[in-house]
Amino acid sequence: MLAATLLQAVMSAPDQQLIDIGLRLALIGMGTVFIGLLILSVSLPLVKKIAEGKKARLVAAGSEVTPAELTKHEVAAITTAIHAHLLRINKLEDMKLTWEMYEKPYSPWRMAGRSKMLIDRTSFRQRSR
Amino acid sequence: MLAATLLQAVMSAPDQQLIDIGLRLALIGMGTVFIGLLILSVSLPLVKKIAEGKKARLVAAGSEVTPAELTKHEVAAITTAIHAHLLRINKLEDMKLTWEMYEKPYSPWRMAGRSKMLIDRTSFRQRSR
Amino acid sequence: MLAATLLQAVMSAPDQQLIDIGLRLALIGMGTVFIGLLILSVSLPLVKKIAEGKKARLVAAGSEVTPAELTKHEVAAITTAIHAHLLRINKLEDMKLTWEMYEKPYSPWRMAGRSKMLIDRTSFRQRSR
Amino acid sequence: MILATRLLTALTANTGELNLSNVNFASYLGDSGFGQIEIGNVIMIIMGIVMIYLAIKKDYEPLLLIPIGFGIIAGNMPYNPDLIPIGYLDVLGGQQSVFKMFYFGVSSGLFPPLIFLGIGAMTDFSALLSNPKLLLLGAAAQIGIFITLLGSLFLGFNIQEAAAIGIIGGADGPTAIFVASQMAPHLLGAIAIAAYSYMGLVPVIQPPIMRLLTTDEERRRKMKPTRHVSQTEKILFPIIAFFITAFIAPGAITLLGMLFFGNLLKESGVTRRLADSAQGSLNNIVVILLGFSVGTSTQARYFLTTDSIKIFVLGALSFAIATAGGVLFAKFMNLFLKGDNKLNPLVGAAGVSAVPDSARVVEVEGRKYDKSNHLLMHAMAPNVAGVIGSAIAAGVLLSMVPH
Amino acid sequence: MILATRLLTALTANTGELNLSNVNFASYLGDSGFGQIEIGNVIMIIMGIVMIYLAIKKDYEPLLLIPIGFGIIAGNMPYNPDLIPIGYLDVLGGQQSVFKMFYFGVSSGLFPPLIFLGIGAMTDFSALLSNPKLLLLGAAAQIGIFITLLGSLFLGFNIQEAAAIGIIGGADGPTAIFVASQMAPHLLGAIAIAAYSYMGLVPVIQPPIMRLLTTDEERRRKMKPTRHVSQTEKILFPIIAFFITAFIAPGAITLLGMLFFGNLLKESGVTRRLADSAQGSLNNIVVILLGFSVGTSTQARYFLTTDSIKIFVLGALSFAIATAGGVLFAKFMNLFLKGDNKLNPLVGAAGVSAVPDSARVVEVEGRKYDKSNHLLMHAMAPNVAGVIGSAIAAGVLLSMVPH
Amino acid sequence: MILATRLLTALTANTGELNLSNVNFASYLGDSGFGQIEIGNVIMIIMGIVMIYLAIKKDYEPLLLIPIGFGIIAGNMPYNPDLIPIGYLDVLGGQQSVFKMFYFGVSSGLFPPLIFLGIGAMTDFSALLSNPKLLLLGAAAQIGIFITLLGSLFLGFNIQEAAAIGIIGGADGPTAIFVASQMAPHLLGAIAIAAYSYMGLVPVIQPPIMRLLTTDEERRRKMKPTRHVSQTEKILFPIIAFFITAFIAPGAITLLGMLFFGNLLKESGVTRRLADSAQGSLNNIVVILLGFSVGTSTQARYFLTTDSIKIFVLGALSFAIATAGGVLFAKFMNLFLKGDNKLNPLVGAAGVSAVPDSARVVEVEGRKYDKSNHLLMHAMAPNVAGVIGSAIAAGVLLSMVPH
Ligand code: NA
Ligand code: NA
Ligand code: NA
Repeated sequence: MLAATLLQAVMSAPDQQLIDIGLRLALIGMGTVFIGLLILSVSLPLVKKIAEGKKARLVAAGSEVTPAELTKHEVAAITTAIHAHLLRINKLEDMKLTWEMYEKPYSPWRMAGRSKMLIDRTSFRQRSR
Repeated sequence: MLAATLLQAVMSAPDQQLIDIGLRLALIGMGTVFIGLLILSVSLPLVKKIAEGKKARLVAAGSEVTPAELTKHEVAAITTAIHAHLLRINKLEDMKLTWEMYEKPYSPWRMAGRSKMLIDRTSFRQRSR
Repeated sequence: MLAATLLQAVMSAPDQQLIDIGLRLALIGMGTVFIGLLILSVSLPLVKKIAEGKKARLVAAGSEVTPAELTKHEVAAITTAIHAHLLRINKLEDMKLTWEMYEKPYSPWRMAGRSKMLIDRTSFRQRSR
Repeated sequence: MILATRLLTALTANTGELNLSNVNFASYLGDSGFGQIEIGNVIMIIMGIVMIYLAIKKDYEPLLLIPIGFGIIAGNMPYNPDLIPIGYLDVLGGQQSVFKMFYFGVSSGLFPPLIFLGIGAMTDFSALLSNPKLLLLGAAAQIGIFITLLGSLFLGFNIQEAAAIGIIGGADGPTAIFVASQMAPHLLGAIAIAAYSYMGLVPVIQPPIMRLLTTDEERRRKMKPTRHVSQTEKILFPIIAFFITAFIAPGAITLLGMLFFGNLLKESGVTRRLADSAQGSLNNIVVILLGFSVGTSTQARYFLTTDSIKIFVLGALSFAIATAGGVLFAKFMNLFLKGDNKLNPLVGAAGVSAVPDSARVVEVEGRKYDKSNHLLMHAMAPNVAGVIGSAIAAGVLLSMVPH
Repeated sequence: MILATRLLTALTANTGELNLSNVNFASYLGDSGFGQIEIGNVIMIIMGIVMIYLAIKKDYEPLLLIPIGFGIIAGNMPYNPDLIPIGYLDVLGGQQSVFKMFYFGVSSGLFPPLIFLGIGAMTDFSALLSNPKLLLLGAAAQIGIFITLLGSLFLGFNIQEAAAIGIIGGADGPTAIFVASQMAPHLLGAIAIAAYSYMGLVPVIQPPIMRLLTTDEERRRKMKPTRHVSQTEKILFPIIAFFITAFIAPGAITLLGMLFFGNLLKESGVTRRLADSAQGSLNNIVVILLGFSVGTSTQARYFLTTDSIKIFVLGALSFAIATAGGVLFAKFMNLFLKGDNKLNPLVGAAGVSAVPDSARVVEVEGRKYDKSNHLLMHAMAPNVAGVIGSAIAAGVLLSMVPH
Repeated sequence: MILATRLLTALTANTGELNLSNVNFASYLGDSGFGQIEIGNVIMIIMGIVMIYLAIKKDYEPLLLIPIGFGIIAGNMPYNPDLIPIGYLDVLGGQQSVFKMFYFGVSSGLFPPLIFLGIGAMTDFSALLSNPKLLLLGAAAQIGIFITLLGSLFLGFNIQEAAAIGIIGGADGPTAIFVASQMAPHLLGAIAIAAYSYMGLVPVIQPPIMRLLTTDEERRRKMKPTRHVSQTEKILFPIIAFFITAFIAPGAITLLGMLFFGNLLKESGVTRRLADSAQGSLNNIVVILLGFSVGTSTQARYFLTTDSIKIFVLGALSFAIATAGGVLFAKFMNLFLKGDNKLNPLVGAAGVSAVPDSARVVEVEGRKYDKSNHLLMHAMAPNVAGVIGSAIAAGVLLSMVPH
């Protein structure tokens, strides 16, 4: 039945002019898409140049240390150091955050979740994925 | 005065037909609520059966370890292990998160809060609740 | 040209009545702003009194320990203790949070970010600010 | 000459009725609060302050009472409505007031289903799945709705108004607002304030009724622990529950559709980010705007009427009846239940909904008589069933009463 | 006498056509699901359940299929539209249904640009910046749009309808909805459902076509690792890309403007909180409402038509053609590329967009033939280029076809 | 024959004026940017790029300048408005453009109060509570508003326009937009851009004026440390401050109501989740849409007028006068204050509002002369007082000037 419907639809094909319009639309449309993305793709290396031009001044003197040379442990060490440094700056703020995170353990809107926790207390959710 | 108002209102009682309509509405309404929730309550065991049918296949071979048997320390250990495992998967992403969390410590929109922190630097907020 | 435009505009000055209205608006407006903020500023000490009246009852007996006396280490210790205490209360809930945070590491909507991580794996973002 | 004409035109055309004689400080004061204040505004503002006080000090539904309370204050600050549109009904020179735009979410019925979406996304139906027969307690408590409907007819309200007032007894703010917005928009403010006020006052209203209708022995009764509910059950529940309830009460499709949709987002396990926003930021935004709007809709000139007083009296009545209905039906069910299957009738009081406050009241009351008796989990079942029940009741009324 | 008159007036004026004879249980049942259910509703509801099942079990685009699936269920629950406005087109007595208000975001074209804002704020264009020539694969895959357009004309649709149906081949839900809402609102439901369904089914549709058109050797080919992209490049990209694309296809300004605006918020480094909300809560809220609305717009009485069937057939066709277009164009490009610059043609399949599912399919297919071959990063480039490409195509059609 | 007729009908009825001769590449190019670009668009787009550059490089109000800057670009990309509705005023064949729908939040006055809600929820009024007399500095800086109003009258604007332009001197974007949307919608774009641009340029505009009007000794002066403010004070403040300000200036009820409502949500301690969303996701969403909309409303054809130039000149003037007003009034107050109660007059500059940028400028200037002198906390008091002050001024103008 589906096939019949489709067949019948194709049979009563629209006149040539409509198809011509469709073909032209397709040509212009496909052309514009290609031209647009082509111009974009040739302009992206320019973007890179502009960006590098700015960076060049910064790294002119010494050779930039490529991060690729860092070992996993060095990465961890640096991250921790930066973390600790910034932590000190933000200490008071963090304290407040920590503090307030536990501020209202029996809020009414958290009750539903809490009662579920009580039910599921000793069980873990099994996830199939 | 309130009493008088109410009394007067009750005195000018509506005609019998309106009350009849009200009574029928009440009956049909209450009936529908009861029937609806009754059907729901008898269908829930079916839901359980469907769900169990699916699960049965999974646990057919061995007996499921009931989480209730885990001690607090085991729970902690397992959670930590899973956490550590997933942490490794998400390490780079997490690093980024940590990194960016402290990215802009002097953002203009955080100034108000920051100035408050400076004021309250040495004091803790007393909460009555 | 800009100067000419402005000059011309000023030359064709509006009649006296419009200026009079403007002057009165300015006077009433500026007056209202001042009166409003003046009343507010004299009423704020009252707010303080009301608030202190309530607090007075609480601290009547002993002298309040000013938090300024706490050392950094004491603050850290107290915070940790409170944190630990509340953590116990919220343990199950927290566990759930930890658990679920890593629930779906390959969610489709996180793919874009993830593919970026793979690219930038060994590099750190240089920030100019 | 031309300049003079230009200016004359400018003055008359552009500045409207503004002329020098109007622009003076006395005239300004007359249009400020000093000239516009009325006793009704003062009464309403005090009511708003009391609500805020109760919310902060007593923790009565703060997420609702603070927005409503401040909204009452903002809606009742005196102003001259001929000069600038501020109030929730004001339109001046084609410009709607901002409060009217906020209120559109209430008057159009848009906010309540969004709230239900959020409630669905934060509700865990485990308790209900664990003990399905407790659903019936949520049905029984809806008796408050229909008795209040009859009472409203007696007090002279028409059938649409009576239906809207009755839903206060459902103890569900969004449901009450939804029905009122469709059936009796002119009573919406009073109905919403009554519903939310009594929801906030649940810890005051319910306990005496619960004690009156139960014996000491009943109150001490412990119930069987709830069973663990699997994830598959939780996923199937919102779909199946929606089929049954929407089939029986199509008028409830909008509200229950959003409720169970939210719940499916929560339980499916694959749409966490949607569930988080549904119950998080979206819900918060709607709660802020809904509460504040309802507050601003209590402008004294429209709100302080005998109808409002009647609605408050009927509302209190309906909460009391609903509570009694739940407790008594639990005792009735006990006639057919044996041994440790018997219910603690206190749990019936949670059938009024008012989630989760009435369940909390049950827990607190139960522990007054036995410190080790935790009824919270059991009370959650009738509690969420009460939400469904009053949505069904609303659906029936919306279908049957032309509006 | 006066009382009687008052009551008579009240009854006739206030209760509309309500009278005692209408208020009975049989009449109520007739207006409930029992009396209103039709076979079409049942078919659609089953379709909704299947979508939810696929989303949860197979993880096919759950963020879209679950809201749409539940929306289909909610939109097809039976009710009597003369009593209460529920459906997405219902207005009764001046009161719009809530679903109609939700649907406004779809029918007005408001939601798609907001989704694009979120997509921009979560998309990393590094892959594309790293290898710009892969952009052309995203262009090639848009052939699906225009061949489907021609096919639609053959099947008897008019030019506006054909344009809207063609955009399904763009494999971009929001773009398809945006174009349909402007060009052929009466087909919007079917087009949206087709677009999202096939986006969900990308892991089923694409692999056979990809295998058919590639040799074993091609599928095993590894590509050069992508280069590191600097932050400045990423900041410049959205601005420059917007200039070029909007200049060439002004009809795409709305969609691409929001896409690149979102991306600038992400990359600028100084608007983190805005980017977070654009891709977080705002995106989630819009996804919830858009998906659900699209679902409710499949009410059987309007949806189950031969037009819908044709649209589904054309949609499947367009996805297949788009995939083939991308793969074949990659092979064509290889004629001009040398050595390790040659492309793995599988990557071309990602040009259809359907971000990021089709890129994932490429990765999975590639690894079937060489475990160590990771194509994901390379596939992301045509993938996001496909989004831009179909927006340009949409812009051209919106400009050229009067509507 | 019948078929031919059907097709003819279809072609004429369905495809509108579409015919073969129109569908060619030359005609398409004519409707694209190539045929539609105008010099005005180029000027505006460059302006947008400069804004984005300043936001990213100099950190000038990035949360506002990036949305506005990109909005300017998007609003000025060339297109043919007869083919498709894109611009912020476009309606075509009953279909509103998306940008027009976004802009509704600006033109209706809906966004500014929502922004104020967020500002309230993120503002800490401790500094002000600690030293109430600094409130007067926030009053003094409003002189910029009224002198600009007079200046605008001299430049030929009518009284409504002059009032709207004057509010730029309040250095509060949302307040300026709110007043302009009610008083002079046709100038809204220019006023909004001027207000936000100068708010971004506060670090450039203020310092020279501050140095000109103060002595070295004054700039080095240290102020008494602020006292600790209790939580109860903070809870009472928004309520009491709203009473006083709304009573005196009812026209400010909408803006100040939302500001103090937001602050109560923050300080009450029981509505954290509402405060979080008010200052978080809701605020971000509104900031994104408001900034972008304001940007799109600068379409060259409407924006590049001598009126806009005048508004920019007046805006710069008003910021300068406001700064001078604050500094000079601080010096005036010092005539009555003794010893270490004397103010550092730099603090007066923060009275213009532009929260928190002008407070930051005060801190930076102060430390230029004494590294150990931290004026930030003291500057926050006039800073937030300036917000209240300009809202009061706006309220007075909205009440007195018919519109
Ligand atoms: Na209820
Ligand atoms: Na595409
Ligand atoms: Na100001």
